[in-house]
Amino acid sequence: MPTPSPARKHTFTVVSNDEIADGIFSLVISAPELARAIKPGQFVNIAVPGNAMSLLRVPLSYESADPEAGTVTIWYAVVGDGTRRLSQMGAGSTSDLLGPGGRGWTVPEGCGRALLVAGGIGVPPVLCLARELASAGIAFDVCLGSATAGKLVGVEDFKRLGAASVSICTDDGSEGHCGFCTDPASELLAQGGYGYVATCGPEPMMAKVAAASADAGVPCEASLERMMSCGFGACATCAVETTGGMKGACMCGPVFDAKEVVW
Amino acid sequence: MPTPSPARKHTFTVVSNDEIADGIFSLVISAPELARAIKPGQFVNIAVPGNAMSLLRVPLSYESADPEAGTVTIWYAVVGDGTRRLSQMGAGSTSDLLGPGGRGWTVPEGCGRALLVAGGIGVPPVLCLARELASAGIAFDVCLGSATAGKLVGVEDFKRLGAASVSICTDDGSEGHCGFCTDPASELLAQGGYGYVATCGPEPMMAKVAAASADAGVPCEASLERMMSCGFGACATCAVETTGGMKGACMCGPVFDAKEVVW
Amino acid sequence: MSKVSMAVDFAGISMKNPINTASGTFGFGWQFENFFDVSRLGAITTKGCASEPWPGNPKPRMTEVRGGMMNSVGLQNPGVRGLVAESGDYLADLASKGTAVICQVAGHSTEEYVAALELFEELCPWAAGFELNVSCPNIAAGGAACGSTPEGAAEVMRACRPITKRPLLVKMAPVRLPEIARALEAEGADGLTVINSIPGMAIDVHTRRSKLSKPTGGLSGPLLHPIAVRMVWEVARAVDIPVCGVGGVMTGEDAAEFILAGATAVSVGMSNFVDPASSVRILEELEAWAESQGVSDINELIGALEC
Amino acid sequence: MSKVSMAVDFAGISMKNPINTASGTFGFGWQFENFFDVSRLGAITTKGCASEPWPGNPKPRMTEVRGGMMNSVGLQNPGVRGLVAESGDYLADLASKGTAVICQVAGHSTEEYVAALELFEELCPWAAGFELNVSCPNIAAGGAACGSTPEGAAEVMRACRPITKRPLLVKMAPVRLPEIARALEAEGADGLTVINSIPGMAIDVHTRRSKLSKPTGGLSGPLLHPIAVRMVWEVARAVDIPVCGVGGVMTGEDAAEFILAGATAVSVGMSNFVDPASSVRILEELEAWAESQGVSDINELIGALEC
Ligand SMILES: Cc1cc2nc3c(=O)[nH]c(=O)nc-3n(C[C@H](O)[C@H](O)[C@H](O)COP(=O)(O)OP(=O)(O)OC[C@H]3O[C@@H](n4cnc5c(N)ncnc54)[C@H](O)[C@@H]3O)c2cc1C
Ligand SMILES: Cc1cc2nc3c(=O)[nH]c(=O)nc-3n(C[C@H](O)[C@H](O)[C@H](O)COP(=O)(O)OP(=O)(O)OC[C@H]3O[C@@H](n4cnc5c(N)ncnc54)[C@H](O)[C@@H]3O)c2cc1C
Ligand SMILES: Cc1cc2nc3c(=O)[nH]c(=O)nc-3n(C[C@H](O)[C@H](O)[C@H](O)COP(=O)(O)O)c2cc1C
Ligand SMILES: Cc1cc2nc3c(=O)[nH]c(=O)nc-3n(C[C@H](O)[C@H](O)[C@H](O)COP(=O)(O)O)c2cc1C
Ligand code: FES
Ligand code: FES
Repeated sequence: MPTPSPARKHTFTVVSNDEIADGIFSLVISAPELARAIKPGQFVNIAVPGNAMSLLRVPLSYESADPEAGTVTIWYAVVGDGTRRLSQMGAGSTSDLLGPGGRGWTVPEGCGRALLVAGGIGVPPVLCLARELASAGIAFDVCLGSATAGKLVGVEDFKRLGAASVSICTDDGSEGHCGFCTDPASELLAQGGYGYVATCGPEPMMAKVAAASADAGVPCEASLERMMSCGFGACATCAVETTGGMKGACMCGPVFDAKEVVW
Repeated sequence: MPTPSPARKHTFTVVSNDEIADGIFSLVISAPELARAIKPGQFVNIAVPGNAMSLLRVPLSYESADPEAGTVTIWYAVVGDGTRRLSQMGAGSTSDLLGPGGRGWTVPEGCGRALLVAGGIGVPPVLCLARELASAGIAFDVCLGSATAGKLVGVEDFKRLGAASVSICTDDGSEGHCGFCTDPASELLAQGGYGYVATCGPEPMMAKVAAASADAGVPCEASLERMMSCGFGACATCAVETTGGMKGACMCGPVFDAKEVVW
Repeated sequence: MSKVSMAVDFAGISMKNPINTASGTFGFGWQFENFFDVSRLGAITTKGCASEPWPGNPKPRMTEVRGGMMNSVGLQNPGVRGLVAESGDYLADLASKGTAVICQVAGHSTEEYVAALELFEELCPWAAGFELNVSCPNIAAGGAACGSTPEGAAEVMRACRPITKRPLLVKMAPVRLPEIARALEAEGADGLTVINSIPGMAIDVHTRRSKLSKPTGGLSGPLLHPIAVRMVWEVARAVDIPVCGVGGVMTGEDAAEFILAGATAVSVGMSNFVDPASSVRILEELEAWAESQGVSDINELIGALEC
Repeated sequence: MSKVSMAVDFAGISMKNPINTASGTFGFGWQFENFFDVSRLGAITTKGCASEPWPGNPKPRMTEVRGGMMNSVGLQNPGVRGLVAESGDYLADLASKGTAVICQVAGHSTEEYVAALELFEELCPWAAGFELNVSCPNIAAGGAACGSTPEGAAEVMRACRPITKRPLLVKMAPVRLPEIARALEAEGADGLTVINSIPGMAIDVHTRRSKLSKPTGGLSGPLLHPIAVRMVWEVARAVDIPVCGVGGVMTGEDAAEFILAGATAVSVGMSNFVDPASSVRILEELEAWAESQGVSDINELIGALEC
């Protein structure tokens, strides 16, 4: 039999759920087995109570896991009804999730230096990867993009992890450079010296990063989002068009080799 | 234009919501204008939050109103999802209702003595009427029926209001007579002396009371239940078959002249 | 005041805004006067009435289902004369305030539709138009409603068309929409109301009986909405006459979906029970949406779905 | 162990209990092995597969709606050979454990159904039966699915019937049910699966675009349930071949409604996404209900609606 998703059903308890930027929340849940199993780039699929008319789960990446404390931290933007209800779950409330799901980042052996490019709420899985790079002693630069200063997250965290540089861009110029983070990313790539690029954010942004990486001859991985119904390979609603045909984001992704993605 | 329902939309706050018998709750709500307007036998149609898949309101009679305190007391049995959710509304929670709706009891002028027959959760509107009779100085006897002792409500209240007699029947004999309260009711009616009978409960019970009243030549009113969609005359889902054709329970009832009802 | 002009011409009926009410969910209008000023609506559609009063079906006539409700009222109605006697003055007054009164016409057969429409035409000078209900799921005598085949629907329309010069609409069953719509257009229908309740069934698994007095009933509410939007879109593309969208409208966005799919007017049904003043709330939300779309006239948004 | 015998014979397929899974919502079965022991189910129905792989539709392929979801996957599938290569061993093993494996057959035309079924017949000896999906709302090339008229459905059945002696089922579109059911029975169908998703439409009113990459998609979930129960009841009364009920089954009571309405088997669809182990929970709830009804065999409850 082909390998099923590693996802299992875990009940969880909310430890904290705080707004860390405009409309962006940091959710800490207690789910010990999950905290031990999950790997950077993987995701969970959360049942959010409170609206009987809305039945499907909300898929979310994670920002960090603490196997000792048994907790997993998730950063999410409130964009619709599911994430709004999630933001209303207070400490102590419980529900269940399916996870860990999917294929995470695969940092090439001995990649030297890495470039991380994250836009908007694409930060969490990239920050999660930065943590792994830091502990593996791999140097990395970070390019962060956000619509506006108030929605920027992760800057201090990347610095604390020892990022060689953190370039910040906002669409409205309220912090860092005014413009898209694909510009500093392309510049850095042109300077050379990278062995790996990882990106997560809006699809046009990732497409540009993928193209710049390809131009620079550097392997690039991208974490993609799709509307998901099951999250474990049973429905085909999450398909990503790749050079090798349609592939499910929940099983073959969410992290894909950027060269394979038909952007 | 014909007279629309007197119902208005009132927001209310739960003052208390306590289980007073097995699966039967007493809900006290604060709704000052409603408390001043509502009359015995009328009902309210409550929006109960908590299940987006369940959209319609729950129609309920009331047990008493306190115009000074601005409160209305409702007794209800938990029988399904709506009443279950209602039982979970704690003190301080708020929602809205439409009320007062419908036509209540019409005690004939100078009726002398009255007989009140209530079964199961039919007690509240009858108790409400008893309060009115007591303050008008009209003597009354009460026959109460319940499936079992644990579900019996109102006994002490009727006594406190000065009921000349309170006969209790339970289907399982766990309190009072074993049997139906239609038996003592028929006996009392046969003894004579009544000018008015009021009944609320299961439809077969009310049909028997109506027949016994007709035999005794005593005017009888019955409070009927129907599945209601609007509660103010707009949908015709609440129709009651009467000798004068179909009549809406929410506008021409819930209290009907028992002679008019096609049982 | 909204900066967007909300007036529409629906099948020759001038509506000050696109909001209408679904027949059977709004009584004869006056039932709602204690909750809001009904004359704010573009139109109301009255409960289907036949030439003679109908008693409707036995109880229970309603049950809730997930995301909606199901009824088997069976078109209980006071007959056209009863409507006029009871509500005629109110409706005439409402019409004089600029809210179009659309009277729904009920029948079991072509002859009965003709008889009822003749009475309406004679007794209701204030009516802005008439809607033939050829699709009630609760009265079909041993089979489908007569509007469920192109031939059946066309036959009713052909017989009724000569009776009135006023706009004649047809309330459509949720079956074979494009075909039947084209047949009705060919027979001279001025507009189409899409859709009537979808027949459903709910069984009490403990008693093994239907939760209604009949095996099946008609479904209403949000559960219908995505189906109704699709059907409105199909009909609007199939014919040139205008469409009124009905089914599960609870918010201005729901109404906006119908408009984008091609509806000129939108009727509010079950929502009237959940919140009796919801039709004006929906109107306000629809106006706010139209404004947010940067148009000066709601007509610019009709059928403006990009695909 | 339940005191009620739960085994049913569905169209010649022996099922240890009536619970089946809806095609497209259960992958090829193995996806669920980490959540529960799939061999507890009476049957599973695999995703529709064609003779060659299909890529399906562009993204987005799914959107949530009130009380359900809508998809436009467009029958993405690995083709029969891909199914056999990837999942054949698993499915053979599942069949050997007594869970019937029903393989769904996809196609755009009669020729394609024939080609796919011939491959299935040859390559899948472990399959208990085949289900012809003549009703996918997402692949109809510029019109309705070929199963949406009696003639179209009958044509596919007529061409496929000679290919296999194993039970041949048809997944029906939610239109003209009794008529089409009779046509299929006449052509030798062994059983009918009622119903496939109902086509719907959801519009993003801000962008004025469909929420899917196509204008319409197929609806699933509780919103369908009362409609599907009614359709199963209509079909069960129209034909003598057995019916599998599908649509919005989330609980044992939902399944029980289908059984009472006349279904021999019941498929669980969207519920598998909400809770991947829900099909066994539903099975347990169905057993408990059957016990509460005081029968010794679930077959006593099939079609036991009183009306
Ligand atoms: C593998 C994966 C990982 C994700 N990780 C994160 C994360 O770490 N933090 C975070 O904030 N968000 C993340 N998302 C996106 C998140 O799932 C959606 O924002 C969320 O499901 C929206 O639900 P809602 O009910 O609040 O919004 P809805 O009302 O359902 O939709 C609001 C808007 O969001 C879009 N949307 C909804 N669901 C998705 C989805 N699955 N993918 C893309 N767009 C969607 C809709 O098209 C709509 O425009 C991730 C998505 C995937 C697939
Ligand atoms: C005018 C009126 C006054 C009422 N007064 C009271 C009261 O004072 N106290 C009280 O406990 N109940 C009263 N009821 C009944 C109460 O409305 C129902 O019990 C309640 O609506 C059930 O809702 P649910 O969602 O909990 O149950 P559901 O899950 O909807 O139904 C559970 C069971 O109750 C039955 N039921 C549901 N609604 C009604 C209804 N409107 N009438 C009759 N049967 C129904 C159903 O058929 C089903 O068998 C009254 C009903 C009416 C019409
Ligand atoms: C209680 C009730 C009675 C109805 N009576 C009629 C009717 O007389 N004529 C008609 O065409 N439709 C009738 N309908 C259907 C509605 O007009 C409308 O088509 C349907 O409810 C879908 O709209 P909604 O989801 O907004 O309610 C009735 C619906 C309900 C709920
Ligand atoms: C994502 C998805 C994919 C589906 N794919 C198929 C399919 O390949 N073949 C088919 O006959 N039905 C397909 N369906 C329809 C289901 O089998 C089922 O008929 C429908 O979802 C109604 O059942 P439910 O409400 O229990 O989900 C699909 C449904 C969903 C949600
Ligand atoms: S979300 Fe179901 S297959 Fe990926
Ligand atoms: S409940 Fe609507 S008319 Fe009585």
